Amino acid sequence: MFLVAAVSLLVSMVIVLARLFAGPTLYDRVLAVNSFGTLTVLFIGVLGFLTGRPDFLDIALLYALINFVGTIAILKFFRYRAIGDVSASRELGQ
Amino acid sequence: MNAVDVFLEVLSWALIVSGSVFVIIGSLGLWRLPDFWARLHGASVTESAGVILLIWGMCIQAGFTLITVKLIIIGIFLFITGPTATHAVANAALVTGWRPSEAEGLTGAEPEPLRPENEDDALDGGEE
Amino acid sequence: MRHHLILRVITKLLAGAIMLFAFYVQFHGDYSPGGGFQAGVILAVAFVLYGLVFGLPAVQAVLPPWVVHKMMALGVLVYAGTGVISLFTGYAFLDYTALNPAHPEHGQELGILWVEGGVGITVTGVMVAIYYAFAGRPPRISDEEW
Amino acid sequence: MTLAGLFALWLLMSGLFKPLLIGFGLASVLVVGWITSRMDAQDGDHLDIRLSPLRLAGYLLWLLAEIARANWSVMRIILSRRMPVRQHLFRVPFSQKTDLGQVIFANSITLTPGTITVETERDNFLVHALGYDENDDEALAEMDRRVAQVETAGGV
Repeated sequence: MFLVAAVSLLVSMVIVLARLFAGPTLYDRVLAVNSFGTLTVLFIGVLGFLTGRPDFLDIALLYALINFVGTIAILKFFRYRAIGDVSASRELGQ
Repeated sequence: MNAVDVFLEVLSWALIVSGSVFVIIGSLGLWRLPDFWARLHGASVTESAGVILLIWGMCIQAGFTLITVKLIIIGIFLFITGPTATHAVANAALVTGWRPSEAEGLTGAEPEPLRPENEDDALDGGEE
Repeated sequence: MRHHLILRVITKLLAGAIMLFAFYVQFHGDYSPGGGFQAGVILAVAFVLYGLVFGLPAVQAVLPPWVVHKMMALGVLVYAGTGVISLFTGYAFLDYTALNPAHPEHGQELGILWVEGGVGITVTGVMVAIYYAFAGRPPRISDEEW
Repeated sequence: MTLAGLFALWLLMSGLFKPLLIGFGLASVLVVGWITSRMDAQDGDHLDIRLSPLRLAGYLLWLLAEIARANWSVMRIILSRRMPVRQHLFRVPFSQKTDLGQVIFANSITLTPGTITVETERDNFLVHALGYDENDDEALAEMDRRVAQVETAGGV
């Protein structure tokens, strides 16, 4: 059963990757990356059951988190070519 | 194995297999649909039906354990962030001035221009 | 706050839970995958998310850059300090037995806790510092600068 | 309130009830509460959660049924050979009072495949539909009403 899920998740990941490479626009790619992340989270969960070590779930949660923040960071970066603000203080650069 | 166990086993099978089907359909949608605005909805299928069904199926498999709790936490997290991320992508596309192609006989609504009060909004940057 | 209503509310809703998850990973290093490094990254991610949505000035007011600098140093100090304590008490560097010679296991547990704590603090500091450094760059760089 | 919720989350995740770990949990919850209060003070929009838990559960059940229905129709569009998409961008008014209520409505729209909240405005959401038909406005108004009912009036 989990094998079915794992295989179909892998197939979906390949399809999503195809969309990621095909584009054609930036937003298609971001959407594909985000979708790929969701699939990965599910895949980690299923893999935990397959290998009988479901304590991977913390990693799945971490991945979901990074995926979400990463998507927003990418969107912000490509809108402004920077993730900060103009008015940002640059104390750290000194 | 009593009747309840058999029922739960069958139920989790059904949930996981149908979840897998929806995951594939979602990514097929992401591949097949004609343009970006339509593809958003393909990804949305994976994010709603796929996630819900698979997580529920795994929960039933795990029974009343810590694993179920963590699966539910992951489920809730994806349930909240999935649509938020989709919205963020769509919104970013809209803000750059890209409008979805409308079906015949329909005119799309034009978004209100961003008002000055929005301009110190961090994500919108104050620089424009 | 109308334009980014959803992102702002969701960030508010999640920031606390993310930070709590970071501390959970930090303190459950012995029981599940995780430890100081992952915990530091997660804690930093909470601040990065807040900074992305509410802006760099806001996040720098919550966690001022000078605190971040001190965190980077403090973490290493805790880490190395744990080792040095064992040196001074006549054991090898980072030999946790030194922390409680009567009960070596207890000493080891305590030592790992301190070391993980040090790693967590440093990693949080470094990750947030990297974010501040990148976010502080002027936007719209020209193509030649790539 | 929030702190109690966070501590419950800690206990759920941890599943270990050793005094040391519970102590760490309490300390962590206090630190997190302190940082979030700093964040609240910084951006000035405190999130007030005014929802009735029971009605929220009922709403979520209804939403699940709605998601199932929407998935079915989107699946038909994706799998059919000609893909009868009928894209449309339209305004949906909302009637929720709190920010959180509005966000729940907006995310519910996005969560049901076939409709996506694209932009939030003062009184409306801009919604993009994949297979638009005239019943959609009605269905979204129904969802709007149900989310508004989840909110509890006034007070904290």
